Amino acid sequence: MPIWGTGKMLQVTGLEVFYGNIQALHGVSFRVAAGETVTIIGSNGAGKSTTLMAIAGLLKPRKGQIKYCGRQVEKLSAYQTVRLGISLCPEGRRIFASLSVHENLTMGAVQRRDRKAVRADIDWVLSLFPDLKSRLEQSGGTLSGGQQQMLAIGRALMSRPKLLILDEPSLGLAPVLVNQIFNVIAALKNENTTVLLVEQNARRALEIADRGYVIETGRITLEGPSAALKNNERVKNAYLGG
Amino acid sequence: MGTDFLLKIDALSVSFGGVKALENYRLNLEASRILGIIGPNGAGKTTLFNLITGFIRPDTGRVFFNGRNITRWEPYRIARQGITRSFQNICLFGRLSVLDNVVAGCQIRRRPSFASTLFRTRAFLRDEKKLQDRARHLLSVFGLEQQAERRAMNLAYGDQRRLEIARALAAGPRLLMIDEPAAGMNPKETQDLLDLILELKARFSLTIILIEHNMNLVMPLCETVQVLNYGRLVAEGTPAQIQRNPEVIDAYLGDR
Amino acid sequence: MSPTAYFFQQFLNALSLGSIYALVTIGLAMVFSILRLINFAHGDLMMIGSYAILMIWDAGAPGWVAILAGVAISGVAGIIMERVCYRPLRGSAEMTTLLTSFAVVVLLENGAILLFGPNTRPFGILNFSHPTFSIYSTLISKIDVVTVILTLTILLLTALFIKRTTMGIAMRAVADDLTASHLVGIHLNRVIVSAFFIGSLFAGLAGLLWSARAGKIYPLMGFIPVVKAFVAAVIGGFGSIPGAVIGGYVLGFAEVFLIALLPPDFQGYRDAFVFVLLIFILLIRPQGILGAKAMERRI
Amino acid sequence: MRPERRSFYTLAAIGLFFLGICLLEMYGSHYDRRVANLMMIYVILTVSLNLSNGIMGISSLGQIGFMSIGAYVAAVLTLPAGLKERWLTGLPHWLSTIQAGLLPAMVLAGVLAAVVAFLVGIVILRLQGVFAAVATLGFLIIVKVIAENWMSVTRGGRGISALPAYTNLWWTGAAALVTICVVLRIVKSPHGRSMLAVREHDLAAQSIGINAPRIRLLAFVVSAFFTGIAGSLWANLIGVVSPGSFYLWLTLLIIIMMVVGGMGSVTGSVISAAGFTILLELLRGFENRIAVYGISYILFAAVFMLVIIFRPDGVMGDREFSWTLLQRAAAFSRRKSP
Repeated sequence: MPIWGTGKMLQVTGLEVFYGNIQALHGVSFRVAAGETVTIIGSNGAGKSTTLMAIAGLLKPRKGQIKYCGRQVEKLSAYQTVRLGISLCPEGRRIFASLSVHENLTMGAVQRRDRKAVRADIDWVLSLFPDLKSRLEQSGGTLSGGQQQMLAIGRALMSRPKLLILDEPSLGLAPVLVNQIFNVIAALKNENTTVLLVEQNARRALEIADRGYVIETGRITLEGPSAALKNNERVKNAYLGG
Repeated sequence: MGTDFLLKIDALSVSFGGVKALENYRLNLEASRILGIIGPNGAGKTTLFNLITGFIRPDTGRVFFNGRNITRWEPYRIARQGITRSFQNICLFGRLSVLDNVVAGCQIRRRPSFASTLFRTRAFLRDEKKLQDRARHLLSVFGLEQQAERRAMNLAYGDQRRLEIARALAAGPRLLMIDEPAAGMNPKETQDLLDLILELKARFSLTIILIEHNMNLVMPLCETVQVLNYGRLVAEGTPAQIQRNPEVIDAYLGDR
Repeated sequence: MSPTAYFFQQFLNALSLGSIYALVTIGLAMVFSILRLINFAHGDLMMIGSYAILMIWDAGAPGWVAILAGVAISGVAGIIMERVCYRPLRGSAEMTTLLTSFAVVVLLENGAILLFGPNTRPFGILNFSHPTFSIYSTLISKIDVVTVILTLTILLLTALFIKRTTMGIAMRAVADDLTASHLVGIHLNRVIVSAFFIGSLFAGLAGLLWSARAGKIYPLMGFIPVVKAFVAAVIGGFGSIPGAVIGGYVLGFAEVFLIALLPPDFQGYRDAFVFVLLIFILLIRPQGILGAKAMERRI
Repeated sequence: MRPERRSFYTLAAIGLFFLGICLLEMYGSHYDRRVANLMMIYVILTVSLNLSNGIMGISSLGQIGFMSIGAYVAAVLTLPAGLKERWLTGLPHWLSTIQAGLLPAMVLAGVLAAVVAFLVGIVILRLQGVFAAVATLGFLIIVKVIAENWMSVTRGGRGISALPAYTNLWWTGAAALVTICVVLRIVKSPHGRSMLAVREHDLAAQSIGINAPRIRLLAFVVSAFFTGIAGSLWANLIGVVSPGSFYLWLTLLIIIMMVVGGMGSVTGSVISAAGFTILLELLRGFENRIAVYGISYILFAAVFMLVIIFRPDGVMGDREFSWTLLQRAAAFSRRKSP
């Protein structure tokens, strides 16, 4: 059920991003409605992470618009987009390796002043990821890959985002852990969190998402409900060839 | 022991901070073959390239090239032995001209003495001319001759990728290692790249190892394909075998 | 004097010198860990603080007012330095900012020469250096005791700040991973300004102690301490704040005992030995202390 | 433009250059000649610094240490024998009884600086970026500490004075020309190409067979050689060497000249060094008139910071001046103003 009147939480239009002289995105457009889970799939170098970083305010697009909850955010910096409720859990986890698990989670809530609620949210995150509970004082760098990924998602949740963006959460994880991560995403979905998910693991991503987009060489080439994309031959080809 | 292999790798392993990036990898590669290496992100493919070319030292294992043990050699010595590579994240000499990028590769064979550089001997000038000619010839093979005087960093993305291969080829390798050449290319560019690699192989009698995600490139090119996952070799076979292998499908599309 | 007393005296001397190095090094390391900037001008904040204290004292203010105001001025000078000299260069190459900091050194030191003249001035505030007292026939100078106690208190407070406060944790987070810090919503400029401010306060304080120890100040007084603080930072592992403290004390002890052990003819070479030590340490870890990590990221 | 034409212009320019030297030596005042000599010395320093820091990309802050070595070598060699026996008691007998001329002093100064650079470089060049910068700064401080303390050879803080004024424009002009020519030839050769490649991306350079540590050492040693020669010319121009002369201010001054001229551009360094010498002299005159000293330092540091913020590539970037460029610029300006 949409919380926001328009039903459009995020609307990206004609996004163009350059690295130096190299154009990474050639006019990417898509939308995410409140309460929806949307996935963007595509191969390496197609521009998935670039899109997400532009939304989060890490990259400034040269052209195009990013509308979030009715306001333009493409010129904002990352700390401002976090304040508005966008939280990106980046590719490769990027947890703070020398900080403890507890400190990592505290940093996720760095902008919040409601200390009591923050403490309650730490408990909530730990209930989502029970593995982390016994490791609160351990430094992030000593965690296993799976635990690090959970910590990264937990940290992203600590800002109480309205829009949670996950970049390759299953990257480099053993199948058991991939299951665990996707279960958590499913749980968040049931709690009506809006999720934008970027994945290489296309099958799993399409299973959990409501809708999906396929991105190729900086352009959205296909879009539709997950079920339709899942059986689409072109999606299959994009990954395993003809 | 059959020593006809151009590249022979035994039990190669390396770990970073407790994580095994590559474990017990082995390979016997004959000359004039194209080997494809596929696998999801973080599977250890680029680590393998870095190990073979000397940028990372292995914990255990040995690498033989042309019958010679090159394990733990400095990268520049391995290059002089005849293994050159391209990089996943383009690593050109950005502020140098396109031509100079390739000439820098060409000059691996004849390195003039410092004295001849200072006194501009006749031999120096002749060699310098040869280098330039060879580099321009290579650029024309890659269709980059129009861009010769531009700075490498100002090239379009696809051209930068090809220039990297041209530079690696300029150093006259017997074994060329290409890391994700088609990343970020559209289908048309990918098709052109495929033709180019086939032409290079025939023209320069190369042996090629290719890391690539794009199956449209791997399947028609490679005679053998290896699949890495979590730093381990999980499958090896012809492209057709690999394509049918359920484990491989799972590794790519995710398990069911 | 008995050998024990002599040893004890040297020990206290080393502890005191090490304390000053530790104070300077913390500021250097804080800024480096966040911005990858080696701020050579950090030493000039010592000079600014000392001159400010002396001027205010000369104007007739009581000693403690002069000290507080002088240290505060040094802190503010650090903030101004960041805003004017380093913020416009945010995102430039490490070498660019390093060269800039070198230019800032020349700017500030020559500005000080212009304002205060090139000559040495006596720094007699509170007359710290002279009064000594004796315990079990060991002569102890008051400045050493004050230095050690003051520094240890500050180090304790700093440790609490770094460990417990949100700003302290945020500093470590930024040092760890800049991109991730952006993503969790850390306001980078606030962190940078805080680091400069705290580091500069410490530099001002170190300036006070250094000048009181030497009994004199001069415009170029900050340069050698800051380069030595760099050595201390390298010893401790660059960018690490506990490392900075350890490095400061190691260097203090190394220097004092080098003087004690060297024959008189060679004592002038003390600083040369210190920098040979630096190069030697860097050599053992060829890419610098941070090397291994950087290598993995590059390919 | 045809190649023969270009070399004709170059030869003509060199001819003009020596004609200028000839005129200055014959008719110039003492002050004019001194400024011109300093200009040549700064050109040598800046161009050789550009070889190591700009072209090769070594972050060295210690090059002036090699100048110091060169200056002291020249001082020890050229000091009159009587003074040597009185002041420099630590010298071996054969050395304290001779007085060398400028040419052997220059060559030995360069060679010794290069030898030291070789030994120091083996150690320091394994470091990268800011670590190399601080290690080389450490080297500079070590050289200064030794010069201050090795009384029996350097006369400590008092310095060695009464050196014969051998240096004249013929020497400095020729040395500057040789330096420029050698560095340009290195740049346009496989050696130079390797240097640039290593600077741009040392791993990629190694992947095509370039021995990066070796080429870095070569650049460092050649740079030190010419810097040492500049030191010897300086010693016999000023007549005094003392530890404080070769330290931070000179280091920064040469860095400013290099950065403003453009890191990687040899001709940029030449133009910039020449311009800054004149600027420095004008400012010094101004300072003398108002009797406030140190303004030039502050102004230079400020200029440097402005350049680094607003034009970080300097005036020339990494391009080189050439006659073709001049021709094009002339054509352009003619078109603009009919």
